[in-house]
Amino acid sequence: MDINTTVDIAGVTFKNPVIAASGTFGYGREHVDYMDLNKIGGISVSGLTLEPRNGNPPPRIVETPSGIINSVGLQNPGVEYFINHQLPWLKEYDTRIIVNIAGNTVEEYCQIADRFNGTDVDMLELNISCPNVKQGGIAFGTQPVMVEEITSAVKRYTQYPLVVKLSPNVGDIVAIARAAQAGGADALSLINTITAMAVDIENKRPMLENVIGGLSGPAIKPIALRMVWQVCNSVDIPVIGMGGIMNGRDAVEFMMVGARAVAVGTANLIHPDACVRVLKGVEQYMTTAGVKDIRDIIGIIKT
Amino acid sequence: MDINTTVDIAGVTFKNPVIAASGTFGYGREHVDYMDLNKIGGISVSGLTLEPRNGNPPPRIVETPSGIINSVGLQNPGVEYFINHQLPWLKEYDTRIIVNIAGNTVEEYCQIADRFNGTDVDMLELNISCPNVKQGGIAFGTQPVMVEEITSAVKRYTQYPLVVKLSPNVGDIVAIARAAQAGGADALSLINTITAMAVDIENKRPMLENVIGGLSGPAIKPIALRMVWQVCNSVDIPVIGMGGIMNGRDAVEFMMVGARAVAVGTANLIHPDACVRVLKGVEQYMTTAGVKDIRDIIGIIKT
Amino acid sequence: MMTNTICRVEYNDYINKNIKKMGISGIEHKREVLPGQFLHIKPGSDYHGLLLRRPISISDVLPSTGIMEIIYLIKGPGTAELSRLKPGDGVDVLGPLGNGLVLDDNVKNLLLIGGGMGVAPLLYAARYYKHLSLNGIFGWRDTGSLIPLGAAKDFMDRVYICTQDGSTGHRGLVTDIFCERVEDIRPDMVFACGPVAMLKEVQRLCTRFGLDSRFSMEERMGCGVGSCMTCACKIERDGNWQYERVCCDGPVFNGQRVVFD
Amino acid sequence: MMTNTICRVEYNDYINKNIKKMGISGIEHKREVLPGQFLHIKPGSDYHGLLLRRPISISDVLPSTGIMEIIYLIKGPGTAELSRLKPGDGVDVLGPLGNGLVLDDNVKNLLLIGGGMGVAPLLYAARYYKHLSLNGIFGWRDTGSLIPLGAAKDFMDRVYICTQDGSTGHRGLVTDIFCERVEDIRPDMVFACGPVAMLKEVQRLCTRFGLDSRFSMEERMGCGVGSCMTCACKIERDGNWQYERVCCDGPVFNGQRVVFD
Ligand SMILES: Cc1cc2nc3c(=O)[nH]c(=O)nc-3n(C[C@H](O)[C@H](O)[C@H](O)COP(=O)(O)OP(=O)(O)OC[C@H]3O[C@@H](n4cnc5c(N)ncnc54)[C@H](O)[C@@H]3O)c2cc1C
Ligand SMILES: Cc1cc2nc3c(=O)[nH]c(=O)nc-3n(C[C@H](O)[C@H](O)[C@H](O)COP(=O)(O)OP(=O)(O)OC[C@H]3O[C@@H](n4cnc5c(N)ncnc54)[C@H](O)[C@@H]3O)c2cc1C
Ligand SMILES: Cc1cc2nc3c(=O)[nH]c(=O)nc-3n(C[C@H](O)[C@H](O)[C@H](O)COP(=O)(O)O)c2cc1C
Ligand SMILES: Cc1cc2nc3c(=O)[nH]c(=O)nc-3n(C[C@H](O)[C@H](O)[C@H](O)COP(=O)(O)O)c2cc1C
Ligand code: FES
Ligand code: FES
Repeated sequence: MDINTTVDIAGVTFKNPVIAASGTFGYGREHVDYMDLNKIGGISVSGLTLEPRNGNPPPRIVETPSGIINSVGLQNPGVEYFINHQLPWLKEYDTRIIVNIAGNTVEEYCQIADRFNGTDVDMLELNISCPNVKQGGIAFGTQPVMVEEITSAVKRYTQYPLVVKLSPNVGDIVAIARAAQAGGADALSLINTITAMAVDIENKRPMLENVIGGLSGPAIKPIALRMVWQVCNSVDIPVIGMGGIMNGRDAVEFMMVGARAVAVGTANLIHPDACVRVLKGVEQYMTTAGVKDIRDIIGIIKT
Repeated sequence: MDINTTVDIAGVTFKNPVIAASGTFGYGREHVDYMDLNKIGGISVSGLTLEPRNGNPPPRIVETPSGIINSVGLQNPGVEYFINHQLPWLKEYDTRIIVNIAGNTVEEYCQIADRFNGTDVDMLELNISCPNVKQGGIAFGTQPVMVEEITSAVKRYTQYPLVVKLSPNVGDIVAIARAAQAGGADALSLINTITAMAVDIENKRPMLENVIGGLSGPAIKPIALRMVWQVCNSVDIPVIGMGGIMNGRDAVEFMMVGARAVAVGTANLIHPDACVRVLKGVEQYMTTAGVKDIRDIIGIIKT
Repeated sequence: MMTNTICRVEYNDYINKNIKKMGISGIEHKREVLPGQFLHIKPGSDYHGLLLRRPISISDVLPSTGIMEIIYLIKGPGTAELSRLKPGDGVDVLGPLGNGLVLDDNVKNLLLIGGGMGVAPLLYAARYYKHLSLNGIFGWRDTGSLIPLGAAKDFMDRVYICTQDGSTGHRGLVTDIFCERVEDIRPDMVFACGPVAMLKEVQRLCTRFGLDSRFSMEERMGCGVGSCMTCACKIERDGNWQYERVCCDGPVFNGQRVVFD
Repeated sequence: MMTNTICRVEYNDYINKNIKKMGISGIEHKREVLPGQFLHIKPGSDYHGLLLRRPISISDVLPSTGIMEIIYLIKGPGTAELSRLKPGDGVDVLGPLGNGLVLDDNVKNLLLIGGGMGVAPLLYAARYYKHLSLNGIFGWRDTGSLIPLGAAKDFMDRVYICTQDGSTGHRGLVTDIFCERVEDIRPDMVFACGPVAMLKEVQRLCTRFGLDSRFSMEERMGCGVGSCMTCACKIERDGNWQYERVCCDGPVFNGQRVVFD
């Protein structure tokens, strides 16, 4: 059977809906020994900040039932280094490049966005789960007004379609999604990790040196599916769904509740070729279920 | 080694800190073939409403990685039936009885609270995760103002110490906890289930007839631990911690981050004697680690 | 105090493509095991991602050894885990659970109607009620999903077999045979288990023929002992309906009282 | 393209109370395996609650068969799962991963210092660098946590063994022996692996004795291939420190550059 897996997000065509999630795929290079980067729809690169960042002290990762908590703290070489040393290499591949950016202030986000103009990437993804230094450390992503403000500010500075990545650590994800849409977001991606903690009872200490971190993996999939479903039912812009996707079936679940594409995160830490495995699973599902066009299953769940 | 496991919560002494969580232990009766109810610290009975409730259509439960989602929807025989037919039986046992109540309006909560005066239970637990009919279905537990209002209203109507059970479906659990304390709560319990969804890709339907339900079990433990830790560091009233406790080690984790007692929920669905298993695990930990008094480990984690 | 024993797998063999029969020994039970009762079996250890027990009907209790048999379809991860167990392995079993089939003394002629995996509990019903006039109508989608009747066959006077594709027995549905044979068999009680569509039709036919019936129902379960309220089944009481618990109010309900939406 | 092969367990036997040695065949590798490299092994299947792979050092590569050996402590659920594997079972292995120990030609005299499970990778270092003047100082808490040296013993000129309780070999720490013997041995390179407290002291002593060193570091890991940034280790560069990745920048680092807080 001939199947079509292309999807369009804010005018950008993805050859298939499988994207590597930010922070779990580095800048692509580490995975080339294990898979062909040309095969997947896109890569959301590891979160970038204006200046290089050291990140948090180790241990930075701990396993929990069907999940992991990480507290990397955005260790990255900074935008400038990325553009000069990593982007040229990545651009050799035929896959969409989404740059995931984070800042401490609205101005920083705008500066980073501006720096990417003319660099020939495909999309900009705003990671708004970071604490806002000016607002006393409240994450940008938890207040609708701040979400709208930062979205519209960055939108003015970028030539690329803007994806806003939503934090799940909120009471009303729909309000946040609507705020991003009102601010001019071209697409949304969700969910980022859920704030969590693990305890080492032998040493009477937190497992992570940073005390808290972000939970990801299959454990959070049911929460992610619920949020993606709620958001898809409330906004008109396309949604990239993620949270615990380990195989093709999981990806299909997200698309059935309305996601136009999916991102694979934690799975990359287990199988460096996880994105390709997920893609194969999706294609296999399509063949078995007789789905000719992937777009036919997007939001097919009626409730 | 002689060990002391008694803890005091708002003037009520529990012989040990292990409590059966509401909704997972019925009204106790179903578990007597498997364990001795006298052994555990307390029982929080299945959520009660003013009138009998049929609950949601089945399927009402689905398994997810290291978790379950339920959408029972508070099926219960109503307060009157409970007081006349179930409470007398339960009172024969030497364990603390916590009545878990839910209403559609503040008045309903107060009415139920009032009805329990003179019935000789030990504590009242307010389940504020229910949608508030008057406020257009927003759960009481998600807005600090509503939490304070309902707490202080019910507090005026009850003769018993009042435990407010917090919903985790909020952006800032500390704000909610403080609101409950401000409203006069004598103790807090958390977390209730996290709103979630599962999808049946074969039938292109949600797995649960009610579409969404509440996630519980080990999957949510890291989120629960984080919230309990945050709340314990922000209020002066005792906290009953829960979320994914399957064994003694899990219980110890919650106490180390500051919980004065713990509740065992989903585990009861797997082992009808789970509460006793958890208790034995806690005692075993104490003996091995040389902890003579359980109170010595409460909040011992310094960060 | 009932303890939730670790029992022993005696055998665990394929009896069809994706269907296995497992014999389990060491299951303690105070009361006699009734047809329709089930075992609530934990796949894997507590460390694993699979949490819930799986309810599987008792399909036989061997008179000499007391070994309990289950017949199960390998459907998802839970039953796949069960299928990996080997003789001698331990298995965490809760049960027998549930309200089984209890018949009044005036029931003399029992008709068993089973569809798909619903045939499994009927095999034990055949042994348990072998002293009655006993007939069976069993159907499956095709030969690949069929459950061999084994010893149960000998306990029944007549057995009618059908498959939807006609690959074994009659071509058609159990309810077709029920209609055709009800006059010959003249049962005074029908005990049925199978897919909802089948039970709905059996219910309609029982009403038409004026027959009393008991259905063994399925629903997704949590605890299996009655406390979590997840296994709801709509049952008619006094002209109204209410949700009852399949795990302990059932799984065997008065067939005429089950409300199918 | 490297594929992430399902390899085969050849043996998996206890070599001490809670310590097992596993031989694995079928691991593809293009480059020669270096001491300090590790295998990233997945316990259980994806359906289970355990997600992450477990990094375990290669403790030997058998010359005739190419079987890779690991020696592991049964510590938590992951290694407990590994300990259940039987000969013939499949196991999902990623690797060999990491930057191993590469020595300049001018290194003629190598001293291996290992503590606890840190001795494991040194056994393969002994085989790999057997053509050098090779000495070893190995220590454990007690006899119950000791790793038998096996073939590695034959590759070394002198081996000093100690335990903290004196139950086997000298009583004391490896660093005590290091101090006592450094004058006799006169190594021009130290390769050390073990607990942080030990490495910190080895580092101090190497500085004092003016010795060059390489340490094989441990840190909690995710991917093992360099993309998740979870395995951070503080390394000094140009008078400053930065976090480098144990999985691919290490696990073998210049010992004098590792920053211990
Ligand atoms: C009272 C009763 C008796 C049963 N007797 C038998 C029997 O004799 N033989 C047999 O093969 N099957 C029987 N079933 C169905 C059996 O329980 C399911 O097929 C099995 O639980 C599927 O588990 P799984 O992990 O392999 O599949 P999955 O579909 O992945 O299961 C996921 C979850 O759904 C639940 N579930 C899935 N299907 C059913 C179902 N039909 N009924 C209840 N829960 C379900 C599982 O318990 C599990 O929690 C019975 C069910 C009930 C309620
Ligand atoms: C490069 C490297 C080489 C290693 N070589 C060996 C070896 O040869 N023999 C051996 O016995 N052990 C070795 N370890 C340690 C080994 O990885 C852990 O003991 C093991 O992962 C514990 O898993 P668990 O599930 O049994 O225990 P748990 O403590 O329950 O593990 C929980 C989590 O913590 C991680 N973890 C726990 N301890 C460590 C640790 N010390 N280092 C890294 N991650 C850890 C696990 O990978 C897992 O993600 C090595 C570690 C590293 C980083
Ligand atoms: C180690 C790690 C690092 C991450 N770093 C980032 C990041 O830099 N920027 C970002 O937007 N999300 C980051 N995330 C979140 C993921 O992109 C993803 O949203 C989340 O993990 C949920 O998906 P999953 O369950 O498939 O992992 C990170 C996640 C992990 C596990
Ligand atoms: C089947 C089920 C029913 C529940 N019913 C109630 C309820 O009636 N009232 C309430 O406050 N919490 C209810 N809960 C929530 C639990 O009491 C507990 O807060 C939650 O499940 C988290 O703990 P756990 O992970 O140990 O299950 C229910 C949970 C489950 C699984
Ligand atoms: S399964 Fe819990 S009440 Fe029936
Ligand atoms: S473990 Fe992922 S970068 Fe090292």
